[in-house]
Amino acid sequence: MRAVKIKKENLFDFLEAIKPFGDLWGPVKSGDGYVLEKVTDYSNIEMSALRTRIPFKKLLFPPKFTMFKFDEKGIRSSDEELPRQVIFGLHPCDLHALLIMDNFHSLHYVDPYYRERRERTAVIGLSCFPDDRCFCKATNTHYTEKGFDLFLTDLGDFYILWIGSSLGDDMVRECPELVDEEVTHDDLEKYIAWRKKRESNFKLKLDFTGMPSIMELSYDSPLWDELGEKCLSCGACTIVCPTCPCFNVIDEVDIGGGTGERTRRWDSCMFREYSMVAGGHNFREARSERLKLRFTHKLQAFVGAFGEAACVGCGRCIGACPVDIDIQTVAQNLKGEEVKA
Amino acid sequence: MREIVVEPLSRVEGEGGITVQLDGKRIKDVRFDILEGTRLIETLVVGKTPQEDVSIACRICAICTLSHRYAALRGLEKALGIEIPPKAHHMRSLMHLGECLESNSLHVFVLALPDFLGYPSAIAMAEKYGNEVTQALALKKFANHIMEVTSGRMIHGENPTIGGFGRYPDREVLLNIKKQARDFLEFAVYGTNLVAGLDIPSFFEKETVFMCCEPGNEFGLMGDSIRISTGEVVDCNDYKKLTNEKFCPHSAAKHCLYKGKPFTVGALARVNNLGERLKGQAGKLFKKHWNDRWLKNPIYNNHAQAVEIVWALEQIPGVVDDILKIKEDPALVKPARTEGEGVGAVEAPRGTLYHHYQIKDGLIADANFIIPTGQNLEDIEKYMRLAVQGMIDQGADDDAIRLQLEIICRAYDPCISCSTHMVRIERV
Amino acid sequence: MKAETQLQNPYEPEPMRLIRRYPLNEDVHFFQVRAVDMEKALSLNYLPGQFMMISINGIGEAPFSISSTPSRPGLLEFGIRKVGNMTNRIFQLKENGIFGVRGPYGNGFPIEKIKGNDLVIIMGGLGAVPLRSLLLYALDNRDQFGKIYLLHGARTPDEMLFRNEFFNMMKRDDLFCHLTVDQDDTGQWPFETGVVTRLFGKLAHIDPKNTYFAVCGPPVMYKFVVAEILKLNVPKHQILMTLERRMKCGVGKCGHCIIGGYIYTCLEGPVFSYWDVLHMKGLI
Amino acid sequence: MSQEKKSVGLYGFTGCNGDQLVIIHSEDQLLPFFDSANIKSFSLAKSDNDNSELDLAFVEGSISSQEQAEHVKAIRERTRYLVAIGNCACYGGIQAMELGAKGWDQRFRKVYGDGFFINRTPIESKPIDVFVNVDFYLPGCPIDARQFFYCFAHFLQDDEPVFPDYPVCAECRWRENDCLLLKGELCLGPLTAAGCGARCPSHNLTCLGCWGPMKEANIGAEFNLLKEKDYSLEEIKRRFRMHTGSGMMKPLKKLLGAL
Ligand SMILES: Cc1cc2nc3c(=O)[nH]c(=O)nc-3n(C[C@H](O)[C@H](O)[C@H](O)COP(=O)(O)OP(=O)(O)OC[C@H]3O[C@@H](n4cnc5c(N)ncnc54)[C@H](O)[C@@H]3O)c2cc1C
Ligand code: SF4
Ligand code: SF4
Ligand code: SF4
Repeated sequence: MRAVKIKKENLFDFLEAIKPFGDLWGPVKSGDGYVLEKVTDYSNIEMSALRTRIPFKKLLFPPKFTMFKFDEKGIRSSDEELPRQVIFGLHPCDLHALLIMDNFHSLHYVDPYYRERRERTAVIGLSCFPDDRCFCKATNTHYTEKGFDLFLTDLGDFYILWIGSSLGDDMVRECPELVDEEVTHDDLEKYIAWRKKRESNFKLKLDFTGMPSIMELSYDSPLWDELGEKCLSCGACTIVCPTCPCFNVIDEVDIGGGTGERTRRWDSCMFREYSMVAGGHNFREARSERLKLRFTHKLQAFVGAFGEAACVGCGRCIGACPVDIDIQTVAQNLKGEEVKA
Repeated sequence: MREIVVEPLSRVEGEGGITVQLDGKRIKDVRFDILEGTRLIETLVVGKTPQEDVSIACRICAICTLSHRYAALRGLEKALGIEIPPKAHHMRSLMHLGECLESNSLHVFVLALPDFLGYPSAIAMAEKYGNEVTQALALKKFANHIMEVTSGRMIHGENPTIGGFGRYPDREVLLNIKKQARDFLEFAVYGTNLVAGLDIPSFFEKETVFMCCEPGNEFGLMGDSIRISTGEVVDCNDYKKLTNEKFCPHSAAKHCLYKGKPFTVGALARVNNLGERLKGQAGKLFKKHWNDRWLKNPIYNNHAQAVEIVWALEQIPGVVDDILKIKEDPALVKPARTEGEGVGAVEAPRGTLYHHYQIKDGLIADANFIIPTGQNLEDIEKYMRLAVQGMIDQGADDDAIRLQLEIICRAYDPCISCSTHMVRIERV
Repeated sequence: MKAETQLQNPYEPEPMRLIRRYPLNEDVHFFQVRAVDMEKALSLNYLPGQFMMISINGIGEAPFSISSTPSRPGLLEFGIRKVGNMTNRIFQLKENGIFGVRGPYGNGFPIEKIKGNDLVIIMGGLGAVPLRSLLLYALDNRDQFGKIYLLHGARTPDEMLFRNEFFNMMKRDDLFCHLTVDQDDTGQWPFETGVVTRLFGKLAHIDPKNTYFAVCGPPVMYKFVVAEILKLNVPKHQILMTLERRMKCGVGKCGHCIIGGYIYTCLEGPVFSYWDVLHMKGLI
Repeated sequence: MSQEKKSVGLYGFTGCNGDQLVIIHSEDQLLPFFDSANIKSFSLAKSDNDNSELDLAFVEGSISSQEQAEHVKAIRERTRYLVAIGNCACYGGIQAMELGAKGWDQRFRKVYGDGFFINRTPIESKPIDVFVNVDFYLPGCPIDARQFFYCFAHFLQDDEPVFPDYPVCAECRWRENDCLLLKGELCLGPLTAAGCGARCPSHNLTCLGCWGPMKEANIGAEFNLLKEKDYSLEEIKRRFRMHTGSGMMKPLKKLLGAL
C-alpha cells in the first residue's frame, strides 16, 4: 500500500481521467436513502452517503442473470462481453464484506460468474463517519488495508489516496498531475486526529465477544419462536446484507419449449422453499428455524469456519426489517440486554 | 318463427350475443344481449376511501381502465377540492392519448378489419396482410408502452392516483415515446386510407344524435360539458338529463335515451361533432374522407377511430414537451376537504364516461357510473333492426344476416364488461 | 477438484447419452449413462457416495447419487425415483437420448479409512442407490476389506431395489447378505420379514474398533439403526450416513444445503459420520 | 418438438377481461403462442371457436350466474388441465369482496331494481374452484404476461410451473425502493405473493394485494404491526378484502376469531 494526496477539487477530474477503467458506479440519493447507480454526472455522487440500500454485491452477482442459453443442440455459454466497472465509495465494512465474498466465491470451486465480473471491477473505497446504526467497530471491520484498489480518506480539503493494488496504481498513473506524491508529517497528524474523532463517534455499542458460545447455548431458546411469530419471511434482511450470497437456479423456456436459458436469482434462507426437498419435506419448515439458521450463520458458524463473523457491522439490516428482527436486536436479546429497536 | 342467434359475440371485449326473432318477413325482436355476469361495482366502492375507489373502479374494464381511472379521479378530485399541478395534468393527457391509441388500433386493425377483409382473426389475416398486421401490432405495442410508462403497467396501473402521480417517468423514456409517435404517423395515415377505401353498405343508414365531451376550442378527449349534435352544450353535472336509463330484461346493462331518442357516443360522435377542428394530417384526412354518410352509418366509427389514431400520434410530441418542460416532479396534492360531490366526464375510446361521487367523512357515500356502451345500446339495436329489415327485403340468408349484424355491433366497439355493471336505474 | 486447477465452468453440464434404462420398481428406474465424449467417459473419476447434478434444459437440475462403482469405469449408473417435475422429465428420456450431467460432487465415503476394516452396509428403500456403489466397490476390491455385511430392507418384495442383483449376491461366500421386507403380501418372499433392525441378529461377532457402518435410508430409519449400532460400542466416527438436502449448485455456493450454519452438505457431505451429526445441530 | 400440438382454450367469465387482454397485448409472444398449440377457443381474439376436447383450459373471471357455473363445469369435463387465470377466477376478484352485513341481494336490487333477466340467473360472484377442480392458479389483477407464458410453456410440456413463494417485499427490495411500511403506510407487500415485480411500491404507492396472499403469509404479524402503527380494524379489513375476496379475509377471520 502506498499513500498520496489528492485535492478535493481535483476529484471529479480524477474520476474523468479513470474513465477507461470502466463505468463508474457510486452512491446517489434515492428517496430517503442511497443506491449504487451508474453515474455520468459526478455531482450526483453523495460523498457523505453511508450505506446504499443494496450493497456492491448486485454488481458482482446481479439479482438475476443468465448463466447460459440452450436450444435443441445443447447449451451455449454467453459470449457477451461484460462491461468493465469501477465501484466508487465503498466503506471499510463493505470492503470487508467484499473480501468475504471474494474468498467465498473462490473457495473449493471458483464461481466463474462472480470471477468474470470481479475481474472487470475496480474498487475505490471512501472513508466515512459512523451514524447510529454503524457498529463496524464491534465487528472489527472499521479499518481495512485490503480489498480496494484505491481508498480515499477525507481530511477536509484533500483526501489521502491509498493505493492498494497494481490496478490502483495504473489508475493514478492515468493522471499524475492530479495527485500530490508528498505526504507530510502534518498530514499524518491530521489523519490521526481524524481517526480519533471517528472512533469516538460510534454510538451503537454492540459487543460480539464470545457470541459463538452464546449462540450455542441459545439453540433451544424460546426467543427463536417469538421471533418466528413476528417474521414476515420477506427476505429483506438477506437482500440488504453484503455477506449474503444465496441463490436459486431457474430455467426459463420459450413457448416452443426447445430454447431458453438457465438463470440465477437471489434467494433467501428466510423463504419457505429454501430448505424444501422433493416430496414436500422441509428441513426448516418453521420460520424460527430459518431465523436461527441466518443468525447462527452470521454469528457462530462463520466464526468457527473463518475465525471472524460474517457480519461486518454495516447496519443495513437494522433499518430494513419491518418488525425489527436484526443483528442488533437478536444479539441484545440473546445476551439478555435491553433491546433497543 | 325463425331465430338467428350469435352467441357469444367474438372479438368484442366481454360476453355478449345477438338474438333476432323473425315472424315470416316481420321482425319480432332484435336484441343485443349482454350476457356478462353482474358485478355491482357501484355498491362495492361505497364505504371505501377515494384512493381505494380509484383502484376498484378502473377494474370495471381492462380496455378502458385508464378512462375509468381518469373519470374517477376527475369526479373525486372535484369532490375533494383538489387542483392537480400542470405536470400531472400533462401526464394524464399522455396516458389518455395512449389509451385512445391502444384501444382504437386494437379495434380497427385487430378486431374489425378482419371482418371487412373476410378473415376470422387478425392472425389469419397475417398471411396475406403480413405487413399491415405487423405494423398494427407494433403500433398497439407502442400504445401499450405509453400506458405502461404513464400508469405503471399496461392494465390497471396504479400510478395515476388522487392528487397526481406516484412517480414520473424518466426523461429518456419520454423522449423515446415522442420519437416513436412521429415514426408511426406514416402507417397511421396509410391505415386510415386503407379503411376509407373499404366498401360500406348503405341500406340501413339513418340519421341519429351524437354526443361527446366539449374539450374547448380543439379536438380532445375531455371536458366539463357535453356537446350534442343538435347544437346544445350541457354541463356534465346534468348528465342524467342526457342519459335517461331504462332497464331491459335481456341485458345486464341498462339502456340510455336522450329525450326519449337513442343516440351514439364514441369516436364517430367526436369526429362528427368536432372534426372541423382537426389540424395537421388528421385534419387533411378528415377533409378528404368525411361525408354526410358518417352521420347516418355506424360503420364509419371505424373510420373515425382511424382518424383519431392519426390525431393522437400528432398530439403526443407536444404533450411530451409539456411534461419535460417542468423539471420538478410535484408531490401528490392532498384533499382540501373530506366531503363533497363531483362528476367526472371523460371520453373513453368508446364514448363519454361519467363517474359521479358523493363523499362523506372521507369515504364514498354514493357512486354512479354511466358508461359509453350502455349509451350506445339503443342505437346498436336500432341499426341492427334496420339492417335485418333491409336484408330480409333483399332475401339474404341467416349467415349473411348474422355476419352483417356482427359487423354493425362490432363497429360500435362495444365494451361489455364495462356496460354490465355500470348503469343504474333511477326511479323517481 | 481444486480451485487452482479448475478450468471449466463448473455449472455447465457435460452431455451424456442414456445407454440403458429399466424399472427397479414401480417408481424407481435404473439409468445407465455415458459421457458422449469417450475420453471423458473413461477418465471420469469418483468415489462411492458422491453425487452428480443431472440437468434437463428447460426444467433445471437436481442431485442424484452415483450407484455405479469407480472400479468399473466408463459407465455411470443412477437409480431415480419419480417425484416431481425434474424427475418426471428424466423419466421421459429415451435410450440413446442426450442430456446433461455435471460432477462428481460431495465428499463420498472415506474409502482409504475403511480399507482394512470390516464393513457393514445398511440400506433402506432408496438408500440402496448410493450404498450399492460402496458395496460394488468393496466387492471389486475384495482383498482390501475385512468381512462385509449387507443388510437391506424394503417395504415389500416388489419395492425392493436391485432385487435380482442382491439375490445373486446371496450366493457369494465372501459377503454376508441379508434381505428383509416390512411386509410380504405375496407369500412368496423367501427371506426375513420385519424392519431392517431385525437383521442385526444376523451379524456375527462385531469388532467395534475395526468395523465401519454405512447407513442410508429414509429419515425414520436412522434413529433406530443408529441406536442398534451404538449398542455394539462402535465409535461414532465409524458410523457413516449419507444425507439429503435441497441443492441448486452442488459446489458450495447456492446455500440451500447448509446445515448447522456453515456446513455445505454438497462439500462436506453428503456422507457424514454420526459424530458430525451429533456435533452439528439440525443434521437429522 | 415432434409431439402433436396440444389443444388449448381460453375462456372468460365475469371480470374485466384484463387477463385475456394481457395475452393479446403481448405482441411479441402472440405468433409463437398461436403457433405452438391448437388454440381451439379464444373468443376475445378470434371467431372460429369450437367446443372440442382440450389439453389445457385457461379460465378467466368469476362465476356470477348459474349459466356460467354450468359452462365452467362443461369446460372442466373436456379438459385435462384447468388453470385459473387472474384474481377473479382464483379468488373471486373485487366483485366477490366480502362486504359482510350488506347482503348481495340487497346490493343487486340497488343496481338493477326488481328487474329480472330473461337470459341469465345471477348469483353472487364466486371463484371458479367453488364449482370445479382447479389444477393451477395464476393470480394477478391482471396477470403478468411473463408469468403467463412461463406457465403456458410449462404446461405444454406437462410440467407443473413453479412460482415464487415469497412476498412482494422481496421484489420490492430487489428494486431498492424505499419501504413504505417502514414509513408507516399500509402496505400489503409482506402478505402478497410476488410476481408483479413490485409495481406499486416502485411507484411510491402501497401494495394493494392484487396477487393474493402468498402461501406463508404471516397475517398475524402484519396485523399486529399495522395495529401498532395505529390503523383501525376497519381500515385493515377494508384493505385486506379489496382485491382477493376471500383470499386474504379467510386467514384474517380465522385470526380474529382466535383473538
Ligand atoms: C446428495 C443427494 C443425492 C440424491 N440421490 C438421489 C438418488 O440417487 N435417487 C433419487 O431418486 N433421488 C435422489 N436425491 C433426491 C433428488 O434430488 C430429488 O428427488 C429431486 O431433486 C426431485 O426433483 P423433482 O423436481 O422431481 O421434485 P419436485 O418435488 O418437483 O421438486 C421441487 C423443487 O425442489 C427441488 N428439489 C427437491 N428436492 C431436492 C433435493 N433433494 N435437492 C435439490 N433440489 C431439490 C427441485 O429442484 C425442484 O425445483 C438425492 C438428493 C441429494 C441431495
Ligand atoms: S447482518 Fe446486518 S449489519 Fe451485519 S453485515 Fe449483514 S446487513 Fe450488515
Ligand atoms: S427482514 Fe425481518 S421480517 Fe423480513 S425475513 Fe428478515 S427477519 Fe423476517
Ligand atoms: S414498500 Fe411494501 S412491498 Fe416494499 S418492502 Fe416495504 S412493505 Fe414490502
